[in-house]
Amino acid sequence: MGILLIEAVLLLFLIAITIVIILDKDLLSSSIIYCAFSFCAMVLYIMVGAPDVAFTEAVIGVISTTYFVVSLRTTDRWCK
Amino acid sequence: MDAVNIFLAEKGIYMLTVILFFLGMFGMAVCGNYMKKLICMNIMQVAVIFFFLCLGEKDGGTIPVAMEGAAGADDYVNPLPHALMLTAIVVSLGTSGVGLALLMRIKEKFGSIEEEDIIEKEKGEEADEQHDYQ
Amino acid sequence: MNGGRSKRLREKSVFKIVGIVLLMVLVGLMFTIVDRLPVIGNPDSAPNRHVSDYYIEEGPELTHSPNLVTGVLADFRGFDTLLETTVMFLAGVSVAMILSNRLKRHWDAGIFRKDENFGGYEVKVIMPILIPVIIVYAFYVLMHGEVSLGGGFQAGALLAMAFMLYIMFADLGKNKFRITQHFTVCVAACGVFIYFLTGFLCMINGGRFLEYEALPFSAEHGAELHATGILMIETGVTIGVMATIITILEAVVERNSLNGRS
Amino acid sequence: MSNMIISNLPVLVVLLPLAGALFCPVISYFSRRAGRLTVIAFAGTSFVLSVVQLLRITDVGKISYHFGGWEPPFGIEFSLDSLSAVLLVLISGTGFVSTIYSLPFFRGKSRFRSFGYYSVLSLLICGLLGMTSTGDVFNLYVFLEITSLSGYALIAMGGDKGVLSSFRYLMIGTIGASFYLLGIAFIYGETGTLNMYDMSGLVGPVLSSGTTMVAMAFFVVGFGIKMALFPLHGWQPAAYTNAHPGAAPLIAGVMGKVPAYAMLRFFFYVFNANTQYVERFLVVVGIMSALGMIYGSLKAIRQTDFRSMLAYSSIAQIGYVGLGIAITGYYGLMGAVIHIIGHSMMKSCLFFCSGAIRYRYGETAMERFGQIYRKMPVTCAAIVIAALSMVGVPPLAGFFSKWYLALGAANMGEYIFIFVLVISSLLNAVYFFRLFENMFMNKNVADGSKGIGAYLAVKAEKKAERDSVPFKEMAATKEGYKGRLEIPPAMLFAVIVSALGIILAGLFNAQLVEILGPAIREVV
Amino acid sequence: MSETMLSGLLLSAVLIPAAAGIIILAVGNHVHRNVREAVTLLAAFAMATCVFSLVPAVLVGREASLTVMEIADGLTLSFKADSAGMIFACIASSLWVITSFYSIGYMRGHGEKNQTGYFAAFAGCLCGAMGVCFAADLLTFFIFYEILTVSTYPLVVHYRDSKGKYSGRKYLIYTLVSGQLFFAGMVYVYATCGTLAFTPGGFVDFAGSDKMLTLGIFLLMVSAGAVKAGVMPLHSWLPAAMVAPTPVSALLHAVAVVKAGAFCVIRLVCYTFGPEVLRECMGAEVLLWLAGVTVILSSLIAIQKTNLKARLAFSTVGQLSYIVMGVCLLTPAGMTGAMYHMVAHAFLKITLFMCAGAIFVTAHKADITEMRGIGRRMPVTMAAFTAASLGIAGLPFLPGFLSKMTIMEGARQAGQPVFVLILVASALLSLAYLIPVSYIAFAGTKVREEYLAYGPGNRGEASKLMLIPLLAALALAFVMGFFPDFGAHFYTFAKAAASSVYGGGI
Repeated sequence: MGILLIEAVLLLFLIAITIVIILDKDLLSSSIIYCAFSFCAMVLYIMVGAPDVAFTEAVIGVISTTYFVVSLRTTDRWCK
Repeated sequence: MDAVNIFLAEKGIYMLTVILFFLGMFGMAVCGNYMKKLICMNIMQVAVIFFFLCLGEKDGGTIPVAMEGAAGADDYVNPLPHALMLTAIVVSLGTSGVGLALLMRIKEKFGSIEEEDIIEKEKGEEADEQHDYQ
Repeated sequence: MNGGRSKRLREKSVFKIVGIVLLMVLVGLMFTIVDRLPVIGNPDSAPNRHVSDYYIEEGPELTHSPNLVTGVLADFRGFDTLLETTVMFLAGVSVAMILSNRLKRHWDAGIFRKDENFGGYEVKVIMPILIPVIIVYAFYVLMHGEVSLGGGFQAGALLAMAFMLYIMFADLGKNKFRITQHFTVCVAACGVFIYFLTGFLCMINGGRFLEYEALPFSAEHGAELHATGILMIETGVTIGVMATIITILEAVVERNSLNGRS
Repeated sequence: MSNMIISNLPVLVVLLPLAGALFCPVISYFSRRAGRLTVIAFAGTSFVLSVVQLLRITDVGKISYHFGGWEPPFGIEFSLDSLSAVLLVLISGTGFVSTIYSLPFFRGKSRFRSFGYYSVLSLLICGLLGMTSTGDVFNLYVFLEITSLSGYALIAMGGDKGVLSSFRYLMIGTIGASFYLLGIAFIYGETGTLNMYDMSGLVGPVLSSGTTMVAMAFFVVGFGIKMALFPLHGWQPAAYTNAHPGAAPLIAGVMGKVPAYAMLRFFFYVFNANTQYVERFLVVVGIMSALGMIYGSLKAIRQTDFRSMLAYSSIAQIGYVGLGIAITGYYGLMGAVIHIIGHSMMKSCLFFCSGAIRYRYGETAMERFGQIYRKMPVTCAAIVIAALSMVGVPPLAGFFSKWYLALGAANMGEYIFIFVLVISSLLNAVYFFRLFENMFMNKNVADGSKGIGAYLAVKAEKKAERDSVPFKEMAATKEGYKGRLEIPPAMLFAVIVSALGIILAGLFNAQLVEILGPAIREVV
Repeated sequence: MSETMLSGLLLSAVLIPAAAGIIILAVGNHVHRNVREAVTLLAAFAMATCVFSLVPAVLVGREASLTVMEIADGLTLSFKADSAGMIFACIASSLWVITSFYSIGYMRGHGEKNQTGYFAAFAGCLCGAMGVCFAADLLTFFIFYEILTVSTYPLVVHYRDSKGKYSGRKYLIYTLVSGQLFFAGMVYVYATCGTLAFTPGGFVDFAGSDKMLTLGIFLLMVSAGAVKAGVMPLHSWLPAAMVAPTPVSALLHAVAVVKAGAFCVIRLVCYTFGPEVLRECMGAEVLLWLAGVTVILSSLIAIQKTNLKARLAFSTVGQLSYIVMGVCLLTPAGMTGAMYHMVAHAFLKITLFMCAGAIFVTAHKADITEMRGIGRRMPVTMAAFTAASLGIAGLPFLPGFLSKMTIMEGARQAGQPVFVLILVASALLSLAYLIPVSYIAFAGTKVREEYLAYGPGNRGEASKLMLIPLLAALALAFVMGFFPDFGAHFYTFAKAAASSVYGGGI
């Protein structure tokens, strides 16, 4: 079993995504990456054996990303 | 490699979740942009939710839907954390919705959502105008 | 200006370093604590032993819902879900209130059409197919809450997404159906009220709040009532969640168009 | 019908405001005033029912209400003893009074804007009532979320500065809630149950393990943020200052206290406080509150704005409650609870008066409070009573909580706490008597044309012309306040009731101690 | 009289001024001036009758006691009319009647602003004073002590100008800080001794703890009394409070506030800590020497003061320390002398202050140097001033003489001859700072031109409303001089109190 545990890999990926979001300058790309984060968290929940929570996380992840993107039109897109 | 796997399987997952949680909190504290603080807040809440779910996990337990084959308590994963975490996810959506609404009002009033600009504008503010309240 | 900027940058970098060091210390501390937690997945750890056995063994018979999570969610801890739907309703009302301190102009989907060429051929054909499927799927998820995966929140969110797609892509010109935020908040209030009503009916009929045996409908045996109770709750949650998400979207989008940037 | 109400009292008290909040949007579709009146009616009924419940608890002792008919460890349970019953009466009373108090702020407002405030306020009352009466740990988290969210919304309604302070409160508040959730996760990992009573049985053997320690630490931080205990109070001054004037009394008076009550319930009713493991955390809470008492009072002395002075004094006063929790004796706990009750009345009375002054004169800077007592005698009398009670002048409520705290500290031999109590009440005296000087001796009389009432009148007049409907004359006009009473009757009612509450809580606190006695003696 | 009658009188004595204060505050501005004044006078007379009707019962030894309500866990708001309390109550109630008449005249004559607040605060002060006299335990005592402090503040800052504000702040700093120290000490006493009820001879026994702790707690608590009684290091708020109108100074220095401070020292020394405990822990010694120093120093300072009211203020600081000295001698005679000196000083000092007020209102003179030959214009006032100042100095046939003699007797009993010397020296010093005033008024050679016009024919006397109370107080003082037991049997009460504390023996 050469590879690491699935959950560990996904968690490492999540940590990587968080670091990218923190360092990213473009807010639109941060929002899109956040959608990827949410998707990845959904897969993690399925691995842990929680399909209900995964379903909700998928749906709610999409909706909160829509909010972020839509509200970007008012707030400025580039951050310092 | 399996020694690492065993360690990971038992405690490693917790450690990585803790890293994710504090990274989210660190992101909230450090990022100057308010929008990014909101995103990091959501990440932090996802980390808490995942930590809760790990508590209820059982080796060899299937998803908590009662099937004919499995009958005993050891065959299913503990359903309680899942029920609780549904609530936590919905709460996190509500909070980020309200946060975004506040963000839009801040952008209109202060012209930017960067921490430094807002602090400068806030200091420049003379006595707060009395009646802009709802 | 550059001096000020570099000073601020120096401040920020110092601040960042201190933050990272603090992060390291905290994470290290937490590692020692997390060691003492029960090993992930061992069946006889405290949480897996005490209360969850009851849920797993008696759960399906008592609540007549094979999906244990919905059983716990809607029946054993039904009050939590009522409060959670109230949180959603509260979020909807507060977003509507916070973004409402401007004169109202009803927005239209134009803000999307003007920017990108949305009117593409594919969109016109695919959307009418896709939206009804989502709505049917949403009702499936709602009805099957107890049997397989699904439940109120997921169904509500799916309906809200179907509504979003409809608003974005469908041609609104034809029908003049205006949805104001006040209306969607009232729909959300009705959704949560359905949930509250279910509990209240049980109370009036002599049982405790949300005790489904005491529902005033006739049924052969108790478990039947549980199923109806859970279904009523799920519909309440669905309506509440759907309406709230639409309210928040409307408020956020409407604010955009009022900024004159659309 | 009546035995249905009696048997389901705990639920009705908590959920009636929720029902009010749900009816308000629908009813206000038809008529603006009807929407507001439903919320007031429901809050009033909830207050009456909570009084009935208190009477029932004084003779029954404890009530436990199982939701959905499930036994406690499996279902959710409301466990009420005399301690929570008294707090329920206090919260529903203050809530009911503040719903009435906010009526004048919404004269002539659009249908949409007025119902929103009222349903959020009603949900805040429901959240606070739920937090006090719940016996389930996760249920407490959801009620905490309802309280915080409605707090964010009500602070955001207090104008543009309110929006900024609400956003900062949202950030720190969510961190606090996540810490509390992590605390629940750790405790659930150790004991496996979510019911407080059941958990107190299971947590005994596990008390020494590292995880329970961390859980306690997270509870302290989580509740510390929510109740603005000293080092974690960053969000509080701006939030209380810029909150909506109608909701500020409820937010400043009660919203800061209920998490303190929850912390008290956790440390004394779940983890028994006499073991040395819990002792460590209580010492930390004691140090935090002692420093907070000094820091809060010193900062309050430097403020010029009336509301921010009151906000900083709230940091000091919540320190009193933390001190009571840290003293842990019978009198220490009794002092903490009596101070929760006394201080929430004092603080809401002061914020009622500050809102009234703002309504009539639009003034918040204390220098410009000169000679207002000539035109607003009742409000200034209420300010004097509340301020004297905060300083700790005997016959009023503030003195007796200080008396019990000092007595508890003396019994426990912690004389440093008595010293801190004395210093803090002297610092209180400094800024409150400076307020009296400003009010009674300054010459610059505030002019009546800048008040919120005048502002509303102008807007209502413009709106009336736009809709060409005859403009109904309001007491507050452009030139100043013309009403027969000094402030609108709804506000005057709130000011008088809270001032009377302070006096009665002072004189009859022995009876209050008798009612609270059994609940507190149980854990000491 | 039946028991319920007594407790009814007791309760009404405390509630009447409070009710009057509230009525005046609520109704004062909307009703005619005379009606408001009538309320004050009515309340004053009613309270006086209540207090004086208690006298016969307490004389016989039946102490009327009353528990109003349970105020804190295990503690009650309870009143008890014992002999020490009766003395202070009778002084306060009788002088309130006199001062009310006087202040009506003063206020009308001087055309003061916000009089409603003045009369309401006045009534509040009296309610505090009554509560302090009749309190049966330390907690009730502290409650009314703080009420007295808070309701005196509006009187001190009556003129609401910057001078008034600063003297108000100084007053508050002294009284509130010492009040909180008293509170801390009281908590410690209750925590260790379990009860707070006053018992003659004292109930405090910190078993086992060393002397220094008892001394510390005693000094902590007695500071509250010492501040109000103006013992030297803590006295400076008293001259600063001279900014207030004269009837307020009269009230401050003769009727309520300062006497409450002295009474607090009496309650602490004789009824809480008790002579034995204090003798052992040297607490009374410290206070004794402080009082002695105060007596001498304040008289010296008084001589330099040219402002009449400042001079009288420092004379009060000195006279009050007589009382503190008498009590701290820890001998029956000392205590009796101290008690009676309270009476003597009250009546004489209030006459002096009324004269000063009359001079200020009619002749608009505050400084002694401008009063050369004022006797020609206001002979009656100045005659009263001279008589009262002789009384203060201890002239025989005036109450001052009897109380000084008893305190000297007490000093001899306590074996402290140095205090006899101090008393004699202070008597001479008080002559030194009071007689020059009357000398200037009458026998002064360079009469100021404005008084030349006045002669035996036409006089510019003060208004009747001020003169009559002034003469009434002086008459009472003279009568007290001849018959110490006139009216409210002050001397018998003093002896009864001393015997109850020291177990018999004068």
